[in-house]
Amino acid sequence: MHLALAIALSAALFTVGVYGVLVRRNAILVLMSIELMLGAVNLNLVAFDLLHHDRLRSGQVLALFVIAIAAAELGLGLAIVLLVYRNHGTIAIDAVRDHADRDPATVDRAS
Amino acid sequence: MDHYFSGYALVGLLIVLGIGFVATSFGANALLRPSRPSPGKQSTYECGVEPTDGGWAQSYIRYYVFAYLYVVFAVDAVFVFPWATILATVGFGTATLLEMFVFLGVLATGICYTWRKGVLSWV
Amino acid sequence: MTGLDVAVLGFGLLMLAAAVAVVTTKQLVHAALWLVVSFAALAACYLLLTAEIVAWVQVLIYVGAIVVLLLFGIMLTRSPTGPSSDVDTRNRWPARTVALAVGALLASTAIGPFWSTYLPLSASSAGSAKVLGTALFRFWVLPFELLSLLLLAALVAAVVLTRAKTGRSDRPVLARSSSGRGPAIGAGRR
Amino acid sequence: MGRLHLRYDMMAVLTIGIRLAAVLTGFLVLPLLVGQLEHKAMAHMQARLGPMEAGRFHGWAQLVADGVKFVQKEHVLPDRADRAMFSLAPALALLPYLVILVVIPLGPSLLGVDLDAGLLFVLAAMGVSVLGAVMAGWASGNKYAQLGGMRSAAQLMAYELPLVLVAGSVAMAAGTLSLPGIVAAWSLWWLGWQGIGAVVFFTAGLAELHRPPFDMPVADSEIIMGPYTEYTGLRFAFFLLAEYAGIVVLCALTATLFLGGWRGPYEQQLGWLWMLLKTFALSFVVIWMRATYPRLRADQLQQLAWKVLVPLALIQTGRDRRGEGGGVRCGYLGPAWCTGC
Repeated sequence: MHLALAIALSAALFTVGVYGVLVRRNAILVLMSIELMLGAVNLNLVAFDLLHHDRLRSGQVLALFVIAIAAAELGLGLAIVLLVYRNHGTIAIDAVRDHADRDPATVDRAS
Repeated sequence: MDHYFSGYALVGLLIVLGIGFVATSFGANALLRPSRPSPGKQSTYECGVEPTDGGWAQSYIRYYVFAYLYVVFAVDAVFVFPWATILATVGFGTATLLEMFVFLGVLATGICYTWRKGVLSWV
Repeated sequence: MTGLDVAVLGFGLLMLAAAVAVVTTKQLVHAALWLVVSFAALAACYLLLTAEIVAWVQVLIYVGAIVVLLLFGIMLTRSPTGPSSDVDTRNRWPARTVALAVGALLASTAIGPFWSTYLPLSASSAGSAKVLGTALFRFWVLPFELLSLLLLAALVAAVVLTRAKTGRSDRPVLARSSSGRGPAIGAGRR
Repeated sequence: MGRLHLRYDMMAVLTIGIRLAAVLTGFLVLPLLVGQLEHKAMAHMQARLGPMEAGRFHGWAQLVADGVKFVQKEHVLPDRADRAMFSLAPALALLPYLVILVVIPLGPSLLGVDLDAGLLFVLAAMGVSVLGAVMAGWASGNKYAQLGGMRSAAQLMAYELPLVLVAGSVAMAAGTLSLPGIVAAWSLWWLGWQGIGAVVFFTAGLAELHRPPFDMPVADSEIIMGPYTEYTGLRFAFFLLAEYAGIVVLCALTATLFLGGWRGPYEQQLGWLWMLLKTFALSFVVIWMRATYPRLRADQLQQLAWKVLVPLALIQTGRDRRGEGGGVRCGYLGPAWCTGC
């Protein structure tokens, strides 16, 4: 099959993921969009692995590692999101501004 | 090449067939069944009592901890499979075995940690 | 275009459509389920690319574990059953512009050099368990062991994070839950 | 030449058709047999007769009659339900089991398809089916259903791990992930060697199917059938069918992985019979468990999984240091320490 097809699909999926990360307010939806981006990366890795056929099978092995690390990352991210929800009552990422760089005198909109 | 693709083509066909089966039976169901909706029938079932505040129930975070435990371990468990298929081949022996044991040992440490922390005993 | 191209294109378009649904739907749970569809289609693409093990690991980890984790997260943060209006920020157009720019950049840099490259998918065992196992345990042993340490660290972190709230209930953190609905997490004793 | 090709293609299409038809038939018939066995065996264990009327002879047609009844029942869609998800969840719960059946071998060549990654495929598909219960629970818009959905998800996550680990242990013993390959590599002493694994696999599988004593997610006396509370008619029947298809799949898998599948006396001719006998014997154990043990509590469920089954599975995987077949079979710290480097 044509390699360009896989690359194009991967680029498109990455684009969708970037859009999701930028536009979503809910932290869980942002995490999902990040997963989409990682999926796009994996597709590229696998496609190029089949192109190069090196002894290390780098592409596919890296794809496995990415899946594993993404799982750990997402779980931890969600744990943090749950803590944020407990402390702030919301997981809208633009409402949680505790660490924002601004004048401490302004109104605390975090909670 | 042939075997690989024809095998998965068969699986794909079976999935299509299964979807067809489900669609047919839902279709037959739609033709054969009566349809007499009424507000009482369509309200949420709560053992005959009037349903109260929404269809939402609070859940324990504990579920999340267990779920995450699973995710972490499932991620390693998948590495057992490639390992399993090559252990008997020439060139992989004790060293590969020990590598896996180190890997599993680190994870066993993880489960011991959660055990000690009392996470594994519910509430 | 061969049959394989058509199949990859078909599953790829399904994957993209589902991904678009993930980032546009107003209902959180629907987003999680569209994510399932998207990743299932992605796994089908891997299968067609003969990366068998990666495909099934993807299904096992993402569909079986990660999506359930996401659903737990959604349910624990008290998401409404129906559509909610505040899932998106207002900067939809800037986001679209940036995303399209990123996509255009990726496409122009990555597709160009490989425009006419043809993937030889002749070796059906290119992604079998034996091949991957051989590579993993011959060349990737150290990353593999480091992965176990990373997972251990992640596990400890998650335990610490989630146990923080099951401790004393007079902690200031808990008192700040101001929405009048009480602490939602670990709130079995409400 | 061209005609020869055509005939070859015809043969291929015919073979594929026969295989698909056989898998679908097995999928529709075997769960009914298990269901009928459950009706009758449990009735006799409880000093009852069970169904006696339908089909005249000992009520053999009871489940057919049930099916006919279910098809004619109204599909009640609760107001609060999420329509599309509510309607599709039963299909998602059912279809994975159909798909799994295609890789389970009745004999050396008597199977749908021999996938190189068969075992991993089976485990992945089993994980998908639980999503059906979670979806059903959430889409019903009912507190009990949602609780049940959460419980089934938590239960899946607790029990999938031991399942995956001991499956890995078998794969290691056989040196392959293909199910016919595993049966071919099987020999009698695996019964002792992989014995712990067999028990862990079977128990964890029961928990994944929500069979008693692991039926807390669907406890009818507690949360009124859990995720299936709001379901009626055919869609409810689909969940039931999924449960029994799940029993068939679990028992067939246990037989394949741990009990040697088609292996037995006269395996050339009677292999399929041994496989079916083993599957039904295990199904009987599943039914027996239902009639014997009381339901486990949530904490007992999780503790059994994490404090008993997971360590046992780890031990089983650890015990596997001596495999069969060629290659380097040195002991753990033996003198051949260098061979692998």
